[in-house]
Amino acid sequence: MPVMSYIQAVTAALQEEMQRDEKVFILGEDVGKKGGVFGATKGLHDAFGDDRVLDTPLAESAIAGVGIGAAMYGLRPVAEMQFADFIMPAVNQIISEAAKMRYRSNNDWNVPMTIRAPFGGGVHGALYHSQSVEALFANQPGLKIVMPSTPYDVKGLLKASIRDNDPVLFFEHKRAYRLLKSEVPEEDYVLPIGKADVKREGSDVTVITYGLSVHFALQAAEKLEEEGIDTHILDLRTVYPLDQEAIIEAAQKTGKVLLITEDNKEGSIIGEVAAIIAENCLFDLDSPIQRLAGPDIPAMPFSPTMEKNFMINPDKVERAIRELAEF
Amino acid sequence: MPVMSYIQAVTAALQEEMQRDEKVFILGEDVGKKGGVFGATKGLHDAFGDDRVLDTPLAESAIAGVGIGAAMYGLRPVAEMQFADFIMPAVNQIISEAAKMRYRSNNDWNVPMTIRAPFGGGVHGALYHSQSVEALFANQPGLKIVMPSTPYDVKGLLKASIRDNDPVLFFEHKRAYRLLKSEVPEEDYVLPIGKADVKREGSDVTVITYGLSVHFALQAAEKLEEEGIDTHILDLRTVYPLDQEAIIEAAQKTGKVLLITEDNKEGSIIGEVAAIIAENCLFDLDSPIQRLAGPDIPAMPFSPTMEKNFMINPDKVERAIRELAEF
Amino acid sequence: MAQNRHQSLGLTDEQAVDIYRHMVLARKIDERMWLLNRAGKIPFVISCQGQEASQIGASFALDRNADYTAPYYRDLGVVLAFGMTAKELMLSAFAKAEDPNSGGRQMPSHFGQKKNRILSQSSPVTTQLPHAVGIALAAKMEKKDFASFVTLGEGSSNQGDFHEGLNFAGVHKLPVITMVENNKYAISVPLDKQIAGKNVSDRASSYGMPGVTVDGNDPLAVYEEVKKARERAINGEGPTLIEAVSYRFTAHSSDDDDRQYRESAEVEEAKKNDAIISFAAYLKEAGIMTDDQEQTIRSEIDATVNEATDYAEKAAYPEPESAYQYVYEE
Amino acid sequence: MAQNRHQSLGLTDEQAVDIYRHMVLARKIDERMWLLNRAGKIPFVISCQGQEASQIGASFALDRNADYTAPYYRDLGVVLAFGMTAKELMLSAFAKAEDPNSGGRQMPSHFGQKKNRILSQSSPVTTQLPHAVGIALAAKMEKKDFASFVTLGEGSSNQGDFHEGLNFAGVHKLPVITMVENNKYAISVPLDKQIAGKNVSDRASSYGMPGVTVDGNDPLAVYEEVKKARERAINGEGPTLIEAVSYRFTAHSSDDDDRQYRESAEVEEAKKNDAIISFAAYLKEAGIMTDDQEQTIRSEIDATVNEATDYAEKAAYPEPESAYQYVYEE
Ligand SMILES: Cc1ncc(C[n+]2csc(CCOP(=O)(O)OP(=O)(O)O)c2C)c(N)n1
Ligand SMILES: Cc1ncc(C[n+]2csc(CCOP(=O)(O)OP(=O)(O)O)c2C)c(N)n1
Ligand SMILES: [Mg+2]
Ligand SMILES: [Mg+2]
Repeated sequence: MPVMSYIQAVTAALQEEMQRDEKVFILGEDVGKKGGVFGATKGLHDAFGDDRVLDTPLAESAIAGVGIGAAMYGLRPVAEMQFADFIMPAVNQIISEAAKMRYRSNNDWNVPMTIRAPFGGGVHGALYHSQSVEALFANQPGLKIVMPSTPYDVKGLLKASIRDNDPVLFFEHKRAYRLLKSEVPEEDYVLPIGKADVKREGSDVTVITYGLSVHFALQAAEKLEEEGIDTHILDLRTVYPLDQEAIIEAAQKTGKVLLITEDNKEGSIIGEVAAIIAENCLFDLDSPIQRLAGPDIPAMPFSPTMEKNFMINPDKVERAIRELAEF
Repeated sequence: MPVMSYIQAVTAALQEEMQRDEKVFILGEDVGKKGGVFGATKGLHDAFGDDRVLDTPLAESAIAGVGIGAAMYGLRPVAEMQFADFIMPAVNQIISEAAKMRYRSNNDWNVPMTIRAPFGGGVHGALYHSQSVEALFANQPGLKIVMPSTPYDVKGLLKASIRDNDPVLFFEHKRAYRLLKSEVPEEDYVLPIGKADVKREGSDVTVITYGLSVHFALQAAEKLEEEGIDTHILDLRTVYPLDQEAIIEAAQKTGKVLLITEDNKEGSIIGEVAAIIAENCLFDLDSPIQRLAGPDIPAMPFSPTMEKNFMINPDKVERAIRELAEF
Repeated sequence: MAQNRHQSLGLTDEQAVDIYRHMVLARKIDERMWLLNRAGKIPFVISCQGQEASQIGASFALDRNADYTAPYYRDLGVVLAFGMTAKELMLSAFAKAEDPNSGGRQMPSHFGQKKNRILSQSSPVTTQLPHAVGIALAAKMEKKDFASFVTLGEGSSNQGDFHEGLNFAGVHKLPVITMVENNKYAISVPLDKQIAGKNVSDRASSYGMPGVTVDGNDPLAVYEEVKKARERAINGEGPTLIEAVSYRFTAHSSDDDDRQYRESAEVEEAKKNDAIISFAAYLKEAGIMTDDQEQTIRSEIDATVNEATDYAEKAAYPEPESAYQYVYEE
Repeated sequence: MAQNRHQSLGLTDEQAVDIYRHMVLARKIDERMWLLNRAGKIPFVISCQGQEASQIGASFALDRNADYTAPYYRDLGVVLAFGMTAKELMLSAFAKAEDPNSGGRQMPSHFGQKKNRILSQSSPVTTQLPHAVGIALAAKMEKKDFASFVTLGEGSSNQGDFHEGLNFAGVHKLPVITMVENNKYAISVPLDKQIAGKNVSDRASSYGMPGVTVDGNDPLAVYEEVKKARERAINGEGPTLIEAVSYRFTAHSSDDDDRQYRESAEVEEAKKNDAIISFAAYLKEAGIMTDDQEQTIRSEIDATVNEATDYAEKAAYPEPESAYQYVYEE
């Protein structure tokens, strides 16, 4: 099986889906000749031409809105937002239109569109190239939000998103793009949207997280194993709507829960995860539900001293798990 | 003390602040001659003229963005979004700009702006004139979100918002506008932003909520009193950032917590409230943290049969409290 | 010379009368909705009155069996012309289960019907414009011969989506026709407080497309411009912006009181140019409609509206639990 | 006749040379930042190279002690002219605590400095435009005699905020001057894929304001247009849209490789019109700058840039905990 980086898995999924279904096309800023500012669409313009890899004017609401129209016709647009931070001008189209189309038309119209965007920090991106924006959308029935943590998951989930008949926000961790590599099958496969995935079985402490933090948790878990602390890790994969069953099961498994997000703490999606647990299996818990998150400041500052302070890292995770284990 | 409706309290606060400080001005759609589609700015155009009660072109991002610029200069704009649902086109200006201005400029610039918008359902407003949009913004450090539940609170909190040196989103429940009336002092007073308020002391079950649901809870509590169930009601008043101390205290008070929002359940701000409790006072609880919320469908449908199904009402609250009391 | 205008535009006598019939039908449905609202039977109305000529004139210039339309809430005339029936519209007004627009989920006049290629519309204004551009993009990509037709109010032309959508269409030379129905008001705000330029059609030059302002009270003038625009669209010459100028006869909606912000004299003056009167006069002058025929048309329409109303009033509401359906594909 | 251009525009000889000095200073700071970036000392650069003439020419036409400016990330020239120092800019490049723009919180070239009336800017493009309109609204409401000056790229003129902001300014006749710095690319996307119209300045008619396209490589031509616009602004005649056409000499930023999408021959060709060369020639022809004087200016600037770099490199980073400050008023 070939080893791929996280971003290569993105490109592979796009390429295969475009090959498979000629209704699939890409639109966004600099996705054409340049192949995207991170290179996610590299080679696709050469392979599929101007029409199917469309450089748009610099206007996110149009990218989303034109995509919605094309999707209503029956095409399968895959729109790229250059950075998740720049999805903001498209919020009205995404929330008022894409999310509500099927519902408001009583199942007459639908929007089979995927919107990809790189999110997350740790890349000297400062306030506007580092944000986690999922919480903004994680209260909008009609939307699905997928946030994969490994190259394998990227390929299977991006294909599933493109084939989904409803709008999917697909957020890729930009620091994972080149940092993470793993084996990815060359064959066609899809992974189920809406299902969380156990990334590590364990019996002492349950960690529930998503995105790059899954890796921080895995790294921490490995270290803690030496101390005899056995960590269970659930990767949410889809952060909206949440996989309640898997969350409850994972919480019950150890009775001690650590929730991790790179987002600002207050109002992040792990608050909802905590609420699900507190509502459904409170009496299975042996300790308070702990949350490890970014501080409640607008976003990651540029200066390295401050950025480091903001980011989640394996050490922070390790400490938090140990504390819970010792509780 | 005069009795005022909820919307009269809005108008009174606006009028008094404009009188008090000539830097205060109003901008929005139809706020001038028409006095707003609900009448919140009625009479103000006559009293203060074209310049200070400004009818803007139909463009929410400009309303927010021009307001931000004027606020940076030192004016105190009070912007009206005609319906909370129509704040979406302004999300980029609010989140990327207003919320982050003080932080990103290292305290050099700030945005003393208030954005008012009517939210909430039960008025045959259907999908786009009924939404609760607070969760969308309740993850954005730099913003404050105020959602008063009584005419008294409206006046005190709106004045405080206008005088605040940071951006405040002020959401008014549109069904409360004419439904709720109470005594409101004629004098000048402000209420603290960021503080929750105990609306009823009780010892059996704690209800934590905000907006119109506070009244549903009060009505339910009154009925339940006859059955010997004593309900404690905490009105959040500011839903971001949350008053953690008050939440913890209220939860500890009875050990049984019901959280209520009119918003869709998943991802609503009461998830964060549950998380705060589960993190800080889990062992004080005698029952799971219950949530009563709107269903996870895009928004309130128009048809009366379906709208009723969506809305929170005193009966639903009563049942939920009783269940908890009996737990 | 007035006599031959419709023929020189390529319209048959029957078609010209059919335009009139649609205008009257739109008006009558609209008037009935106000009556029903004032009688407390339906909670909300938002009107097409004053804009029927633009709407029907434009629609007749399109291929109503192939083209797509993304209407806005006043476009009762457009959706009628595209095949929605009076009964269907009344079902929507009463928010009944059978409403094809939304099954009673949306407010009335939030149109949408896939079988007639009417895109589903929301309340936030102007969002439909980029959708129509997306439809046009699909036409280009799939090499299909249809046009995409989108309408909006002049106030709504100040939203960012107008700019972003039209520029996209201009850059990619897409077959989309945008008609701004300039009725001089956006709720209470008059044109001069909405738009800095003189005409909305001046905005076309920003987007490398032709722009034209036309008398929205003249269905044939609107027909002519939309026809030209459609030819350009189908020939790969790209988009067109048309501004149809008329006047809003009613308050903004049943929730509005327009005496708060405009003089009733102004409204009365505008009603003197009611296109339904002037177009009837034209047809008679042209000798293709007699008073009797007019009467017949009107009584047929009354019957249609009565029947539609009765049916819709008696129809069933959606089941409460049906509110949980169709959030996602099922 | 070239000799007297600056005088006939009302610029003294000293001012003309001062424009040149600022252009060179901007260029030299920018070049140094690239060196520092390639040496691994600063993580990011985004350039003004090729746009100095527009930026400095425009700034000199403003009242730099009263007017407000809302620059975008390429406007090193504008902020220098408005009073930000080389040292302050280098502090920002190194993300040091003393950086007056953001205390090291934002990426370099995200300008902002209240004491010089430079509005704080973010990364999402075009958001600053409505802010500048808001400043102009304040000027009108407070009856003050200053103008508001905002810049952006041509690609950014496709954002909704451009449309909404300028229409607001036009309707309310606000004293705001918008200068689009058209450098022919938006990252990799060339002008013809960004904008359907011929010139960005054509968009002015949408907003009831004059629009003009000017040679952005000629600081005096830009000066002249901004000067006129400022007079209009101060006289209550409302806003103006100016398009200054130049070319982006560097890659989009230090993270970009422009060979992916444009020919180096095109870049070389454009550099032949480098305004720093042509304006130096003008000054010499006009007899107001000798080779010696040019040399002196350049060595003074070198010293300034060296000093600024040294200072900034040695300056302290912000305290990690300072990241928690100033979310709200303290
Ligand atoms: C984004 C948004 N903001 C505000 C509104 C409220 N609103 C509904 S219609 C309207 C006026 C529209 O005016 P215009 O575009 O001229 O259309 P008209 O109603 O005159 O046909 C407003 C402000 C809305 N629907 N959407
Ligand atoms: C809303 C938004 N979308 C995308 C980006 C990413 N981005 C940064 S600069 C840029 C191109 C800007 O081009 P132009 O406006 O022509 O300015 P130039 O860089 O050429 O001076 C893009 C797409 C952004 N900063 N903001
Ligand atoms: Mg109008
Ligand atoms: Mg450019």
